[in-house]
Amino acid sequence: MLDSIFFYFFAGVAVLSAGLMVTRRNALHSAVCLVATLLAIAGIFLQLRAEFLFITQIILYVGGIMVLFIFVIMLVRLDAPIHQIRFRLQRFVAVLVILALAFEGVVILLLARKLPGEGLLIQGSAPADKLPPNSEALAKSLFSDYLLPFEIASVLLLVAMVGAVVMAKSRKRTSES
Amino acid sequence: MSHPVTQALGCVLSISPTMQAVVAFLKTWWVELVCGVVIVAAVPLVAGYVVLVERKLMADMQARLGPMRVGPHGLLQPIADAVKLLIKEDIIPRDADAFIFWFAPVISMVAALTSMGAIYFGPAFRVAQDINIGILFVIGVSSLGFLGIILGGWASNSHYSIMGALRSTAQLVSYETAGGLAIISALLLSGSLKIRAIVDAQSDQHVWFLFLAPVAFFTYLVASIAETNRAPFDLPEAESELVAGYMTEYSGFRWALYFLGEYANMIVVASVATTLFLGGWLRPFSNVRWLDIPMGVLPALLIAALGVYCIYRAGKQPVKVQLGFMWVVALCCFGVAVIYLVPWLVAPLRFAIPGLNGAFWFLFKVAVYIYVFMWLRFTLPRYRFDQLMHLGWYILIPLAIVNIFSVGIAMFLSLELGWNRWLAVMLTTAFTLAVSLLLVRLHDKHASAASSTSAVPSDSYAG
Amino acid sequence: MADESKPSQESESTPPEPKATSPTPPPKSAPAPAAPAAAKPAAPAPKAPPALQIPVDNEWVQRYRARFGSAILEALEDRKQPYLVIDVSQLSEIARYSRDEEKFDLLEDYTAVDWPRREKRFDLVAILYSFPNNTRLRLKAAVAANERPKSLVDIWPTADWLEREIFDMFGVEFTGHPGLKRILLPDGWNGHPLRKDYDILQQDTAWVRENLGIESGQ
Amino acid sequence: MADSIQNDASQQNNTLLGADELVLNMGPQHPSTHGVLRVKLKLDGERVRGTECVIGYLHRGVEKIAENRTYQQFAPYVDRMDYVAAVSNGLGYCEAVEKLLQVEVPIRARVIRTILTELQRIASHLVWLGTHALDIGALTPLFYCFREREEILKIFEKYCGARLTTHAFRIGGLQYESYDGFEKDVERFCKDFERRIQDYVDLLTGNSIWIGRTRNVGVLSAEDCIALGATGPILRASGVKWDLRKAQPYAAYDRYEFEIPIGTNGDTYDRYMVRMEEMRQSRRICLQAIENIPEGAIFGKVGKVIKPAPGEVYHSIEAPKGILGYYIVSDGTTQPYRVRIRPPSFVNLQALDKMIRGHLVADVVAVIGTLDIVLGEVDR
Repeated sequence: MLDSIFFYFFAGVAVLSAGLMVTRRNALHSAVCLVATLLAIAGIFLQLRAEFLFITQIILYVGGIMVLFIFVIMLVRLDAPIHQIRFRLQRFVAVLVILALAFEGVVILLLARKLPGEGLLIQGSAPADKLPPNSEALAKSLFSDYLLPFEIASVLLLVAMVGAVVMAKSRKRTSES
Repeated sequence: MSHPVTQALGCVLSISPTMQAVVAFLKTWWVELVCGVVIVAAVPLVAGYVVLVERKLMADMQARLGPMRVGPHGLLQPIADAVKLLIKEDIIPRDADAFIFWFAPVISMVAALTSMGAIYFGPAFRVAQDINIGILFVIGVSSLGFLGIILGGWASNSHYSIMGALRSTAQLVSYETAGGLAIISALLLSGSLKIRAIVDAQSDQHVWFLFLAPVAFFTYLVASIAETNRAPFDLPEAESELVAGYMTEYSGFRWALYFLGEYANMIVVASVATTLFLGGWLRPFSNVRWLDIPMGVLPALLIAALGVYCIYRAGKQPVKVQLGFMWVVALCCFGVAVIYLVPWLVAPLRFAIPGLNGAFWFLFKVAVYIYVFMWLRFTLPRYRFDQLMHLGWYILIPLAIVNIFSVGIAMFLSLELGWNRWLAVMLTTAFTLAVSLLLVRLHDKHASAASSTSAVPSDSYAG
Repeated sequence: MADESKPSQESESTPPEPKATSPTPPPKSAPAPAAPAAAKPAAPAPKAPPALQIPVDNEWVQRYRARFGSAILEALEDRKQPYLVIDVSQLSEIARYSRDEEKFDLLEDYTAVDWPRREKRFDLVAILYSFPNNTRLRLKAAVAANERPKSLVDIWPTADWLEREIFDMFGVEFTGHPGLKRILLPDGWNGHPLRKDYDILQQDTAWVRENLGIESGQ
Repeated sequence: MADSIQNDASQQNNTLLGADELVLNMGPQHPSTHGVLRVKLKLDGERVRGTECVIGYLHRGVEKIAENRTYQQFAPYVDRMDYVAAVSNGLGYCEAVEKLLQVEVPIRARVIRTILTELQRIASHLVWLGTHALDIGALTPLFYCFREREEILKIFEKYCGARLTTHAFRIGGLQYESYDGFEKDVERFCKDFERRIQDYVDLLTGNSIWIGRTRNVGVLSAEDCIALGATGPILRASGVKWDLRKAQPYAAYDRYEFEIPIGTNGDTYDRYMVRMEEMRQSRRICLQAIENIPEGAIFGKVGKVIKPAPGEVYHSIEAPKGILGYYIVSDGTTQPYRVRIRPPSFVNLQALDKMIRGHLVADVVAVIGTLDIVLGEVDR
């Protein structure tokens, strides 16, 4: 009951703010809406007793990536892009995407009715104390079963980081010379 | 203590199923609710008085008196300030983004308050139960406060505000990293993210992590000053350059929200540092058994001593009102001291002793930590922005990373190879410091003349 | 320049009496050849007992004369402080020479004095200081209201604001100045306050009314 | 000036970064422009690409007032220019008029003038130090500095009844004899001050943040200084050992020994060190002077009506901020025909642009602080 309320609250916020994010003219408003979406999704994670994912979502996406997004948005001039967007194909693509999404939604709704239980109403999840502490579980599987993918991902990130540094450096040098 | 009260309540109210549900809810959550309400209600007040204490301390160090007008020794100043801020005209600049402008301070304040939810202000005084990401929750949520700063700065539609906001963003990204890396050292030592587990680990290992990872503590100290925008890292609101940074266009209650958020944040970072490095609510020498009784009574005695001092000072007050007020303060102190002493005398209340004393020690350490913040603010000039960035990226972050390895090695040496723990810690710390010196040297060599920070951080914080 | 003709001219133009009598130490007349004629009418006026302005003719004055000839109208000393009265058309050259050859490396001050009854109503006064010699020299050049003297900014950058102030206060316009606009008074101000015909109570009331919203304009 | 070249360079930068130049309007109401200075900063990010000073907000037309007052009446007005060094202003004006009158001031008056002026120099430097440190973010020195300055102001108050705009001197000498215990007060202050100055040194001189914020900031070479007319401590910090008190001694400076401190780099840190040392030297002069204040008259042969012979005179002194010059033209009446004041702040302020081009916004306040301007003097 309480869980359902929380879920629909978070899900509603997520969907609403995602919609707002797409429709806002002002890039910074979009960013704020995106933050709201991400926070709401973090809330859903928490509700699923995935505390670690919850906090990762907050620290990385909201605290890190969105801050950088906003940083960039603040640095570029906001009024310019509005007039520059004259992309004819865009509407066409948008219609296609909406159609696809709507189709998917219908399918999910139909399937949900066929599923046992209350359909879209979430069943009560297991109480927190009965679940294993998931940050430990996550760490264990990450560093044992998925060690190789983890390392590959970290190397990839390192490469990206070095690349970014190199690009920034070289541009600085040309601008100084 | 909880059961008789709630049960009685339950008997009265268990009429309808809805009531029963409510009662069940309250039964499980009443501690959280009460503590939450207390925190939300108390933080503004505490923050106000932290400001007063800061002003008084600053005045003392600067050979003046500080606020003296409102109430005896300015003790009612925070209330006067609050009233002034509340009734002040709320100005929203023309061309400002009204909604974000309105909303941004709330983010700051809410983030700071929410992050307090996971903090243990003592073994018993906490909001959230021991969630297994406790310390991450505190750090992550408190960092959301920066969204408020950035958005507020942007929405003000003023150059000063936006520059303050940009600075704070850059500062946040740099010093969150350093702070986070510093915390990892302590987490390695404790082996858990749970706050209670971290404190228990310090109790089990018979040492505060401050002594096992001094470099990490230092790094966290610097990073936490930067994260809370305190001098010498108060560049986002450097009044001599950017007027008030992101707060330039704010006034009245919204400004107060930012201000409260900032001071609440100070309490948060101080609590985190206390939990991680200073043994949380453990008293000094918590494992020396024979000190149990003397150290147990010490808080009560200290508070009583404060009361005695108030009485002593009361005789020197020039005005009668102030004399009376000092007596009231003294009586309050005695009252608190009595509350602390009663459990010792009444056997059935013994169980409250650890909670009371724990809260005392925790808050005491937090106060000391905040005092260090203030002390630095009164003493040091402000960094320049590029110097701040250099300090963060070239010195603190490498230092924190190296320190993680050092702490890991020290743990390995002492746990796996059976070395003496102190030897291992000393060796690895020396290693870390050597690396950091090398870093500073390298950095100084590379830094161009104009933007060179000759700042060796360990030097600048010596005094 | 024709060096020979100058000494004779200077001997004519430097009798001390005419200077002391009038309120203005510099000669009444700006163009050099007309100096004696113009100076005479002022002379009969009140007789000042001691002549504080004495002509000087020492080494450096001779150097200046040798170099600039007729442009050096007078070389005087007032209360032991020497000054040269020069032709404004040569101001820039003389200034450059003073800086480079005579080592007057500091333009200590640059200002003007208004003599409304004179034909060339403004005196430009440049006060030079020499660090190597520890001496001061004043250059004075009379300039008419419609004349546009050459700016000294390219010789001493410090002349920038000083010239702007002269322009602001006296309305003397300099040619070659990088941004000659008012400095102390607002840009739209009307009038030049340090001119003698600008009364002390006078104000640009229209400006005040318009920009400060003060009805009386005071 | 070499600005055009730098402008070109900055414009190239801008095209790379995409017209991102921001014009930041600093002042006239800004906490650290020391009054009503307004600086328009052209910024590229936080880097300063150009500046334009807008001044005149405090213009009172002092020079015009002078032409409408008698010589004596005008004397109090000069106190209102550099109001943190009113005594120095007064000294310059009185000596200029005395020169115009060609009167000799008795030695006793000159010595007392010297003492008061040197105390004023210390006071002025203290205000500078406090505000400069405050601009750079050090809160505490301000209060220490004002504590010491208070002692000086008390001496002024005891001497002439005024603290800030003192009008301490009269044309021809002094109006007041030094009060009983004057020497003792000055001596006590000087003895104390040695210790007090150590407080500032402890707080700032060795502080690595302070050094980082001031060293290599706002560098001005000796040539630049002279070309831009910057004088006083700014010139000395650039390594020019020149002080009007030594070069052309006035008042009673030829009687006392003191050093001219100089710097090497001409940066903000050097200027800081030079001014600190100047305070010590001023203290030294005061100590020497009070040891033996000659007896005698304190007023020279100046009549009640001052009517200088026609002519003109220029007199300049080493004010705390640089050369303070008075160019006075007399037409033989009781009112000056023209008084031109050469304000050190005004001329020094011109160096601002040169000093902060390419630096960061934070350095702007450091440089404005190190210029030690007083807007009352800039705008007059």
